[in-house]
Amino acid sequence: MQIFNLADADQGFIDEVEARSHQNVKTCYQCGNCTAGCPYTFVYDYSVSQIMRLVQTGQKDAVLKCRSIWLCGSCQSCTTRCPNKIDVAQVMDVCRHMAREEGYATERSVKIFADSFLESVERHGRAYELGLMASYMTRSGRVFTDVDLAPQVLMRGKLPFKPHPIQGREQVTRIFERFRKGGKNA
Amino acid sequence: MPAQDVRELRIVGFLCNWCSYGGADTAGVGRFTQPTDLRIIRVPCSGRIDPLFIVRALMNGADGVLVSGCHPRDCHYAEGNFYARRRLEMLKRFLPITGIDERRFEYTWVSASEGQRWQHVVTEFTRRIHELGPAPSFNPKSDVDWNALAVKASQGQGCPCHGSIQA
Amino acid sequence: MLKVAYYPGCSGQGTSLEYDTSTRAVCKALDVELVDIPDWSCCGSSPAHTVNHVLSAALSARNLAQVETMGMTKAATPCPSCLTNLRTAAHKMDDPEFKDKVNALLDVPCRNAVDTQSVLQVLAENVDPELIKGKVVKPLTGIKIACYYGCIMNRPPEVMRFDHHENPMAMDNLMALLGAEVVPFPLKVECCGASYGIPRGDIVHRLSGKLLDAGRDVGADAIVTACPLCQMNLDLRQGQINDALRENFRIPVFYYTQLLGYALGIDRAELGFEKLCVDPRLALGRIKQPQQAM
Amino acid sequence: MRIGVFICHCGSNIAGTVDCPSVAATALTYPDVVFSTDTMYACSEPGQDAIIQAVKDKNLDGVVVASCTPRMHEQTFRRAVERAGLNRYMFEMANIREHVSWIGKTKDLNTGKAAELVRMAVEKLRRNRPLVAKRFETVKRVLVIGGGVAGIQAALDCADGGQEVVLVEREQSIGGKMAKLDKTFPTVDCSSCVLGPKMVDIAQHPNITLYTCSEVESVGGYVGNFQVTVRRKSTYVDWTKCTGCGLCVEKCPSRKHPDPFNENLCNAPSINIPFPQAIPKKAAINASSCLMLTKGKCGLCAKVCPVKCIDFEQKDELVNVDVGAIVVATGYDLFDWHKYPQYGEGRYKDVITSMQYERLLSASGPTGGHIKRPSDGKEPKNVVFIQCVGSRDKSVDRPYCSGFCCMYTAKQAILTKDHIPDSQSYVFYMDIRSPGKMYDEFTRRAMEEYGAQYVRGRVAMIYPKGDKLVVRGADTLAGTQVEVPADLVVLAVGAESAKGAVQLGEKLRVAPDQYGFFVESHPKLKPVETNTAGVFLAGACQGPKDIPASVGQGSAAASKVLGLLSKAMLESDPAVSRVNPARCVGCGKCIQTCPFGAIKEIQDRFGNPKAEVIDTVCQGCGICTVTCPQGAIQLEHFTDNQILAEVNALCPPKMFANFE
Repeated sequence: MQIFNLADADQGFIDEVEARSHQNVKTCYQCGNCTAGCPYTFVYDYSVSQIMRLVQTGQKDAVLKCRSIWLCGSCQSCTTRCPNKIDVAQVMDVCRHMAREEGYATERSVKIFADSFLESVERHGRAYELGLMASYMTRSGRVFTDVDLAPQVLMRGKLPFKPHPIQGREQVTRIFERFRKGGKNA
Repeated sequence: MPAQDVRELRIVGFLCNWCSYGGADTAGVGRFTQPTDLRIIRVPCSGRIDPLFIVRALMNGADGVLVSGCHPRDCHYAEGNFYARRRLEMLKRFLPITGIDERRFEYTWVSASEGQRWQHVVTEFTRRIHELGPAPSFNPKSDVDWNALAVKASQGQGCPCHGSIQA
Repeated sequence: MLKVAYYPGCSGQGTSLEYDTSTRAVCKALDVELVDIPDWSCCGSSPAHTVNHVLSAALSARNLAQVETMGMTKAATPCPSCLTNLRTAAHKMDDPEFKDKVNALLDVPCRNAVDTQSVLQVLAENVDPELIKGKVVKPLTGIKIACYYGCIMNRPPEVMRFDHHENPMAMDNLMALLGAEVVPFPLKVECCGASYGIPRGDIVHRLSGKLLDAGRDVGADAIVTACPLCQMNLDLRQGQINDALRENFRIPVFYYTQLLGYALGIDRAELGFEKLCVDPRLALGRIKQPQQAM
Repeated sequence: MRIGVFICHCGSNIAGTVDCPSVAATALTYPDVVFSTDTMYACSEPGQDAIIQAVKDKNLDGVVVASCTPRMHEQTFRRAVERAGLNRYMFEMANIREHVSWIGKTKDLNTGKAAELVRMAVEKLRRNRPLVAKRFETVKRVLVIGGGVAGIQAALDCADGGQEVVLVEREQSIGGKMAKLDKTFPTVDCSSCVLGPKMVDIAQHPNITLYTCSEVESVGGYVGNFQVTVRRKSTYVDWTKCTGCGLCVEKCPSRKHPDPFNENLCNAPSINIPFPQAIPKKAAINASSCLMLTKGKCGLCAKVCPVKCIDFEQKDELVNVDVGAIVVATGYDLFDWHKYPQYGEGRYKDVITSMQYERLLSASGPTGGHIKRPSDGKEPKNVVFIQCVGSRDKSVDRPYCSGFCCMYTAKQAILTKDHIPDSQSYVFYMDIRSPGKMYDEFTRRAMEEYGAQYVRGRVAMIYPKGDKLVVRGADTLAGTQVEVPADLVVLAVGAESAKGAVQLGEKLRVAPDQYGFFVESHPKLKPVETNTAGVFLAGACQGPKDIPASVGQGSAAASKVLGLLSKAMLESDPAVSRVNPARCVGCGKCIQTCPFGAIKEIQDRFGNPKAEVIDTVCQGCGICTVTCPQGAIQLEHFTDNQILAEVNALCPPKMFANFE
C-alpha cells in the first residue's frame, strides 16, 4: 500500500480544488455516505470518501493518478445525500479536470470516448453517434466495441448514417477555439 | 472590512443585559473576531433605552449607534423589547428631520447564544458606517473641510481615512 | 394553450428517435405546443462537464441564448442528460463571474433568463390530470409497470427542482392515471451506468443488470423510463447484460411517452414501438382491450 | 470622590492583546481617579485582597475593575468592595476581555478601546450612590414542570428537603421516556424496576401534589413569589373515585387509535391506563376516538365502572398555585426520521425507531417482550442499527451529538442477542461516543461478547428485496461500500427539544437556544440556573442527557431550590425604579406600562395622585423610566444621568454644553 507523508500535504492543491469546486472540503467528516450511495464504487480504486480524504490531506498525486475520478458517473447520489451539504460530485469533476490538465488519463478509454464525443460536437455542432463510434474505435483500437449491437441498431435505424450538421456549427466550433485559447481559467 | 488599517470611527452600542450583552460575551468566548470601533453600553433591557440617548450620542458626534435586545417574545422582562421596537421605529423616522442620516442608526435582536450572529451584526454595521464615513461635525473648524466631508460622504466614497481626503 | 421552446437533444435524432416522435405526438394531443429551438446545438452532455465546467456551460448556454432570441422564457427537453446540463449551466451562471466566463466563449451572449424543464415536468405540472383521463381511449388496464426515473432527473434537488429526489412519483401517477398497475420500484433513482456503455460496458452490464433484476423482483411486465440513455442501456444492451451476468431478462423498456401515446390512441407509427430491441408485444398484450360499447 | 481603578491581565487572556499597564496609566488621568494599577488576576484571593487593601490605604469610595464580563464576576467584586467597607453599588466593571481582548486583533486599538471602556465605567461610577437591598418573604412551595426521571428526582429531593412540591405532567402518567425503556445501560437492569419505586414515592409523598394530564397555563410574579395557573385537562374520569381496576379498559369497544405509549406500534382502547406501573393508576378517555364523545353512543365504560367514576361532561379545570421556585424538567422529544427520505419515509414497515424497538423488547410492550417485526410478525435474524439519525447532521439542522444513542444502541444490540441467540446485529456508526463510568467497556462487550458487527459509516439507502430490506452503507475502515440484507432496521433517532418547550419558555421568560433547548445561566458555573431568578433547569430540556446525568441535574436543581427557600427572607435587588414625587404629575403612564404591576398609585398629603414603586415587586427593567414624560421615575443604578454620562464619556459634547 502507498504510504503518505502528511507533512508534504500540497496546500496549493487543496486550495485549488476548493476554489474551483466552490466547496469547503474541511467540512467532510468522513461519514462515508457518499461511498455508501455510490453505484460505481465496485470499479473504483479509491472510494469517493477516500478521494475526499486524500483531497483533505493534500495528496495531489494519489488523487490525480487514481481511476475513480475518471469512472464517476456524476449520478449525484453523493451530492444529494451528503450530511454536510458538500457537492461531492463537483469535487470529483474538478479533480478530473485537473487530472486532464496535468496530462493524466488513467482510464484511457473513458478519456478517448469523451474526446471523440466533443470532437464530433465541435465538427458538426451536434453529436454524430455513428461518427463518434468510428473515431472512438480507431483511437482506442477497440474496433470490436459493441459490434454485437450493430445489427440491432442498424436494422432498427437507430443510428442515421449521416450527421445532422447545423448552420450555427461555426459558432459551436468557435466556443471550442476560444476555450482552448482561454485555457483552464476560461 | 475590519477597521484595523484605518482610523476607527465612533460607534456606540446599547445592549440589553440578558440577551445581546450575553450574545456579545458568547462571541468573545468563541473568539469571533470583530472590528474594534464599537463601544458597548450595558442596560438592563432594550426597553430602558431612551431615544434621547441615541440622539444625544449622534448629536455629540457618534458616527453610528447600534441597539440590540432580546428577540421578540424572548424578553427577560416579558415585553420590554416591544416597547423598544415602537420607540426605535419612531426614532428612525424622526432622525432625518434632525438632519441625521438614519443609516447611522440600526437596531436588531441577538440572543445570548447567538455569538456568531453578533459577530455578523457588528461587522456589517461597522462596514456600513465606514462606507458612510465620519458623521459631519456640528461645529466644523472651517466650512471648507465641513463641505468636503459632506460631499465625500454623499458621494459614498467612504470615510476620508481611506486616504482620499488627507491626500 | 401552453407554449414551450423544445430542445430534442442529439439522441432524439438517432438512438432515441421514437422518444422524440412520441413526445411530440403526446404533447400535441395534450395541447402543449412544442416550438423547436432553431438551429439548436449539442448541450455537451456528460463528456463536456467532465472536461471543464465553463466549456460545458457555454455549449448549453448557446441554446439558452437561442431560446432567448425566440422571446421565450420556458424550455423543455425530453432528455434528462440535456436537462441537467442546461439547468446546471443556468444554475452556475447565477454567479455573474461565471456567467461572464461563459459569455466570453459565445457569439451571442446568454442572459440566463430561461427556465428549462423536462417534458415530464411540463406534463405533470401544467396538464390537468382530468384532461388526460378524459382523452384516454385505450386504458392500460392489466399491465404491471415499474417506473424508472434515472439518477439525474431529480438530483440534486437544489438544481433540478422537480418531484422528489429519493422517491419521485410523477411517472407513477401518470401511469396509474392511464389505468396501468404501477408496482413500487425500489431503485427509481439508481444509476444505470450512464454513458459508460461504450468505454466501459462492464459497468453498464452490472448496474443496469441490478435494475432489471429489481424490475423482475417486483413482477413488472415492463419498465418505463424517461431517459434515452437509461432506455438504451436497459433495452439495447439487455442482450449483452444477459450474456455478461448469465441471466435471461426479457423485460421491455418503454419511454413513458410511448405508453401515454398508446393510451391516448395515437397512431402507432409515431410511437415507434418497433424500434424497441426487447419485443414489447407480450407486455402490450397484457393490456385488456376495452369492451366495445353496444 | 476618590476612585480606584484595577486593570486585570487575566493571565494572558487580556494582557495578550491589551497593554494593561498603559491602560492603568491612562485611567489615572480620568476625573476623581486617585489610584490605578494593573493586576494579574483581579478575581483571585490576592487580587481581591489587593483591592480591599487599596480601598483602605487610599481611602477610596469607589472601585472600577476592568476584566471579564460583569455577567461572570460582578457579584464577586461587589462582595469584595463590601468587605472593604464600601457599599456594593459603589463599584463598576469594564468588560475588556469578552468585548476587547478576545475579539480585537491589534493591540493598540484594543488598548485604546479598553481605556475608553474604563473611562465609561469611571464616569458612571462618579454618579453612583449607595443602594440598600429590601428584604421580602418567599412562598415555601416548589413547582416542578415535567414528570420524567429528572423531574421526579427534583420533586422527591425538594419534598424530602421539607418543601411543598407541585409536580405537573402533560401526559396521563409520570415516568417520561424512561418508563418506556426496557433496560438501561450500562448495567442492563430493568428500567421500570429502577424507576417504578420512585414513581410510587411521588404518589405517596405527603409533600407532593401531582397533577398529570396537566400543563402550565400562565406564570406571573418573580423569584420567591410566582403565581402559576395549571390547566388540568379533562380525562372524563373522576380520579377521586377511579380505583384503576381496568374493567373499563377491558370492555371498551373502540380500539382503533394508535397507542402513543407503545410508539404507535399497536392500537389502544379509547379509555385506557397507559401501562401497568402508571402513576397515577387511573383511566382516562381519549376524546378524539371515544364513541360516546364523538358519536354520542356507547358509554359502555360508564355502565361497567363499579364506582361510577366516568363523567362525559367533565371540563378542563384551572388551578392556581403560588410557588417560590420553579424547576423545568420538560425533557426532550425524538427526532422525526421521516426527514430522511432515503430510509423509506415510512414505506417500509420494518424500519422502526429505537424507541419502538424498546417497546418490542419490553415485557409490557405490544409483543409481550418477543421481538417480532411489524410487517409479518416474524422473528428477525439480521438486525441493522443505524446511528446518528438526526444527530451530527447539518442537512437536517441537527449538527449536535445527542450523546446517548451510541450507548442505547449497544444495549439494544446486546438485548437482541439475549432475545434471539442466533441473530446477528450490525451497527452502522460514525464515532462511538461513550464517555462515562463503565460506558466504553459496555460498547466493547456488545462487540466482543455479543458479536455485534460494528461498521464505521453512514447508510445511504434502504430498499426492499424479497422480504428483506437491503441496507446499503459504507465501511470507511475497509474503504468501501457494504450491503446487509436485513430483517429489521432500527434507527437510532437523536434527541430534539420537547414540543411546546419554546412556548413554555416564553411563559417562564427562559430563552431557548436555536434548537429549542433552554439556555442555562452559565455553561460551566451555573448549569442548572437560568437568567430568570428562581427558575431552574433539570434534565434534557437543557440539552440531550442520559438517565444518570438527568437524575444528577434533578438533584442539583433541587439543591438550588432548597438553598433559595432555606432563607427566611430574600433580598431584592435595590437597582429598582424610584419616583421623585416633586416631578411626578400622577399621569399613571408608568403604571400602565409596568409588566409586573410593580407601580401603584398613591395620594400625597394634598390628595394629588402620585406613582409609587413596590420595591420587592419591581424587576428593574426601566421601561417606566423611559415612559415617564416628566423624567420623574428613575431606575436606580441605571439613571438617565448615569447612562448619559457613559454616552458623553464616549462622545464628548460639542456644540452645546451638557445639562447634567
